[in-house]
Amino acid sequence: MANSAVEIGIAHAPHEVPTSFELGKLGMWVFLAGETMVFGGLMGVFILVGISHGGWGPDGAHVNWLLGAFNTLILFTSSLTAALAQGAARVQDSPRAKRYLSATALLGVLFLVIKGFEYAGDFRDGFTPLAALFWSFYYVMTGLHVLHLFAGIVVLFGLMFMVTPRTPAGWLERKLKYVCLYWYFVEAVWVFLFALVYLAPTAG
Amino acid sequence: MLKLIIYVVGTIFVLVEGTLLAFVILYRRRKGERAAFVRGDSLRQLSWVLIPVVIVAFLDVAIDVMAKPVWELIKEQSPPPGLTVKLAALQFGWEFTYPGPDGKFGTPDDLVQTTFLTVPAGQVIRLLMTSKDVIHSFYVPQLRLRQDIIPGREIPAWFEATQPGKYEIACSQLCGISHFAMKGILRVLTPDEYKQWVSQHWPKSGAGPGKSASGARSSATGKEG
Amino acid sequence: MEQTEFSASDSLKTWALLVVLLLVGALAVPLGLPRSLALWVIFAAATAQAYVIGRYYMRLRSEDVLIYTLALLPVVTVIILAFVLTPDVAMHR
Amino acid sequence: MAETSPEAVPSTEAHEQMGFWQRYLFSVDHKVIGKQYLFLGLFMGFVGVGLSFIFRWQLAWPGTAVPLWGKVTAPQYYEFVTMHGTIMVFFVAMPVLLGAFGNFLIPLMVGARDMAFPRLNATSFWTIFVGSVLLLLSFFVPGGGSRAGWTNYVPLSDASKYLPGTYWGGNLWLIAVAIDFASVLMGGINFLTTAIAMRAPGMTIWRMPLLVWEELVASVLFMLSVGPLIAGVVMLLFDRMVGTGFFLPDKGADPLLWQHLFWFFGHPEVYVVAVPGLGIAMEILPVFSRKPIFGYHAIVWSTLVAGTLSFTIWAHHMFVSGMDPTLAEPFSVTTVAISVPFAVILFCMIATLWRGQITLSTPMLFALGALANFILGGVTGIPLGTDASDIYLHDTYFVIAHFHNTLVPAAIIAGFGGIYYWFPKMFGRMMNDAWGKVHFIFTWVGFNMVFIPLFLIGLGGGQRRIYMSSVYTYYKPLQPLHVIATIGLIVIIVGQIPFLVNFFMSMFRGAKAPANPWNANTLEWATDSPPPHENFHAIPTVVRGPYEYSVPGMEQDWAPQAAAVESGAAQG
Repeated sequence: MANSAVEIGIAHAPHEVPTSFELGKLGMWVFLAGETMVFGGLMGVFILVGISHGGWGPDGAHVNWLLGAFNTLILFTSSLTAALAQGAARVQDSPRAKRYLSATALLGVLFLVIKGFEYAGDFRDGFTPLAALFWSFYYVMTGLHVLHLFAGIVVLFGLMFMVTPRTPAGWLERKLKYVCLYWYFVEAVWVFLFALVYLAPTAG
Repeated sequence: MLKLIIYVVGTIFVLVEGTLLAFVILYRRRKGERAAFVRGDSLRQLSWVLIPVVIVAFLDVAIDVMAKPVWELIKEQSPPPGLTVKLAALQFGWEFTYPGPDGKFGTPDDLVQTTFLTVPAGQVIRLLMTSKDVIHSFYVPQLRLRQDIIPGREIPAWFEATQPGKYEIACSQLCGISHFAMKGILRVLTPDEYKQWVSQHWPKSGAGPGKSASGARSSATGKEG
Repeated sequence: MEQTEFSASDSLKTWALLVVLLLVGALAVPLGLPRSLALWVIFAAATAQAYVIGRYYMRLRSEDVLIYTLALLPVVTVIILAFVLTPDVAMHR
Repeated sequence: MAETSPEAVPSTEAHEQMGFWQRYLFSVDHKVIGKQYLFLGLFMGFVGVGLSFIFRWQLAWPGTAVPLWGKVTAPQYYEFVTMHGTIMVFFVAMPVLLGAFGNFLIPLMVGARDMAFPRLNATSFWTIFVGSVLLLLSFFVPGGGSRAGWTNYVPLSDASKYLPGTYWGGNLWLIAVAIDFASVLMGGINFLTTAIAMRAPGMTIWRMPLLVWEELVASVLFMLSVGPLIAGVVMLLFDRMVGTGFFLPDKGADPLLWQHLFWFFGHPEVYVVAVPGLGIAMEILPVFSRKPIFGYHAIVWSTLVAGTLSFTIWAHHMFVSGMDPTLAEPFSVTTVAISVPFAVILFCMIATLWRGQITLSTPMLFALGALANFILGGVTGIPLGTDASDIYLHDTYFVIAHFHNTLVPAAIIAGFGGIYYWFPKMFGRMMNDAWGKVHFIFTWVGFNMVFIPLFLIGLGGGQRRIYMSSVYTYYKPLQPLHVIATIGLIVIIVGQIPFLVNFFMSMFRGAKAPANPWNANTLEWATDSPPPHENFHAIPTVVRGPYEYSVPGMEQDWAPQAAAVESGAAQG
């Protein structure tokens, strides 16, 4: 999404029209609105089908919520480092921003590794996507989330690769504004997924 | 009911298209004339649009109000049936299960008929419809009755045929390659013929299936819809 | 757009808040609360977490109305969708 | 325009230095991408119409050999019906109305140099291109393409056992459609961002041309409606390829869920197509009536209301589907209620003609034809949206005729109008007006010859998707109507020959177009035809609304939106 039109957009000033929106940020919000509908629709369906089956019963009780909780903690921490990276980029401290960013990306990788072990454990215990409707949902929902996280990690690494000492000031700050927005969104999605597929089926 | 709606919307249609055509003809470009400068943003000018809109809205409401009892009659209520038949749709055919003289399903005197649904005229027939594979739809054009049949649900429907005769049953939800050939026959018999039919299929018992039911409704509406 | 700067200590505070909320939600499981109460706690905690993320990390607290609309419109739509589907999908059995 | 900063001067030179590939194939210029979309849409359109020719022939003369094709088997019939619907809605209407006109016109109309994210824009086109290729490919995979209907109802579409042999056809259908959705979502991001944040100075939202408004509403509707269906498509793909049972009733799932997800998207989708089509007509009508559009604000607000309402009416596609019948009544009310905002829009469009100075040029004819048929499509929606009468009319040709009368005027007829109207801007040359009128007469007369008989067939109870109508005796009296309809289709197809010749001849041989051939106001006419690489020599300043025609006291009967400095280029 990086492009020269960002600069062109700024070149329009002075404006009679209040268009102080940063294009990247605005575009990202539109994108996230669409994404919300995808995840929201999936979660809504999950809830409704769950109700129609009278809860998920024993199928859902095997999910490893402790690992899930630990993964939530990892994502929270990754967002913290992302926020710190944004702070560093704002004061034009690219090296520090890069360090924080790599922490964010590595925490993302850690999340995926733990998720991988979790999937392997589920498979070992016979909980494949075909085991029950709950597990079908479980894999589709978390799988979709994993894909999003993976995309985020790729973008973060790409961003770190692109920042060189010659990068113009403010470039990283602008990019981070919407890349981090995406990261936080993926995190917010996870919060609901965690509640829906980990906590709710095991509670009570 | 349907006719009424068609008349109402038909009138709207003719009026609107007529206006459109009249405007196109009336206001063809003439040399040296200028078009009127009408923005149509003031309420006064907009009222030329809003008044027809209000009329349309009123007719809409009227149609809905009139449609409500019809819908309720067909889909939400079920008059006491003279005969209940279980219907199973499958790729590509129909299976009708009669409860037999005892009026209960799942007993040995149940009768399964394929393709042919035989019913007495002038009685309310209740169908309990299930599907064995994909979505089908029970459609009898002459009765104006249509109801989709969803696998995993038992869907009720009812009808009352007043005229004896043979009617076609069609599937009206795409259900596979031979969807078009998924034809059944609805045989509506006069009460006497029907008695004969019953005694052929259940020779032992005197009573027809569901004979004890609370009797046929006198048919005021005639057909559905 | 940002009238307020978001400092490192703010980030840390947000993180701590999130962790506390995570504990609140997750503890509903081992504590063995009654199921309906546990569900309330879990989803209240999740909503609160999403709110904190949105408000502080995604900077919604200093955003324009338009961004708010963009963020809330899909949420509202999904909720409406779920509610309208409830009688048919969830209740028919 | 003295305040325009120097770095905003268009870099035409840089553009000239690009190679052919960069300039025409992998271009990030919104104008080139718009044309790419147009060509893709036209090509897919001809594929779709060709398919319809084959199955319409089968409908009119069942069992006889179709010219240029041969006999149609039942699997082929269902394959073609499915593909016709899919192609026409997802790969013709959306690429042409959103992709082509949206891409080409939004930046020009709001006075921007390009889309907000040009590379995303190019990605969007190449994504839908891949989707189209995959969909066409599905004709050639073993077993052929999907036969489950364009609505792809489960469980028919869910497992190969119900439709033997279409394993890959069904999978490719799902993948192609998902790719198409992703592409349109990317386009929507661009549309919204560009129109919100990149407007020229003075271009307030109440000065935006209506087409921009309509494209925006369409993008928002799409963005908000497609998500759950994307989730559904992923779930269905899992069902087919992994073996899960999200939609399989024998695994405890509910097949109605797919219908809900599909139509929750499907109905807003209808407006995603219809609303920009009307927007094109709204651009053309004032220009050729030399009058301001009637009730600009009323139209915008009605569109917004209709867009909002469109999320509350989807279950009218499902009245007889076996869903909870109590659900039908509120949906019936909302459905019929949506006719109110649309009535406002259509009456405003008609009122625009009132006391105008109408020139019946080709674009105007197409706009009027679209308007006339859209009204027919609108009023026939009322019996379908009323739950009681829908019991009878559902899944008959009445439905077919109804939605063709809404989508074809919007996507095809208004789309053709748009092509004739903006062709000078796109290619810098004029199209032949006389042949355009011939094209219009054939298209419009043919179209009505197809679909007015279909209304009657539907009223007679004739079902859709019947491969061999001779199976049913009740169908016999309806059969001649099918013959008329098929002849109508042949008229349409014959009528496209002058269009194609005209289109390609004019592209190279047509008279050079002036910057503003129609004496129109909106910003795209304030720059050269075709526009330079970054659209404007200097970003114009907008001083008035888009439809100020025949302003009293002005010498000329049009008043361009751009300030006088730019109008130097606009001497028509």
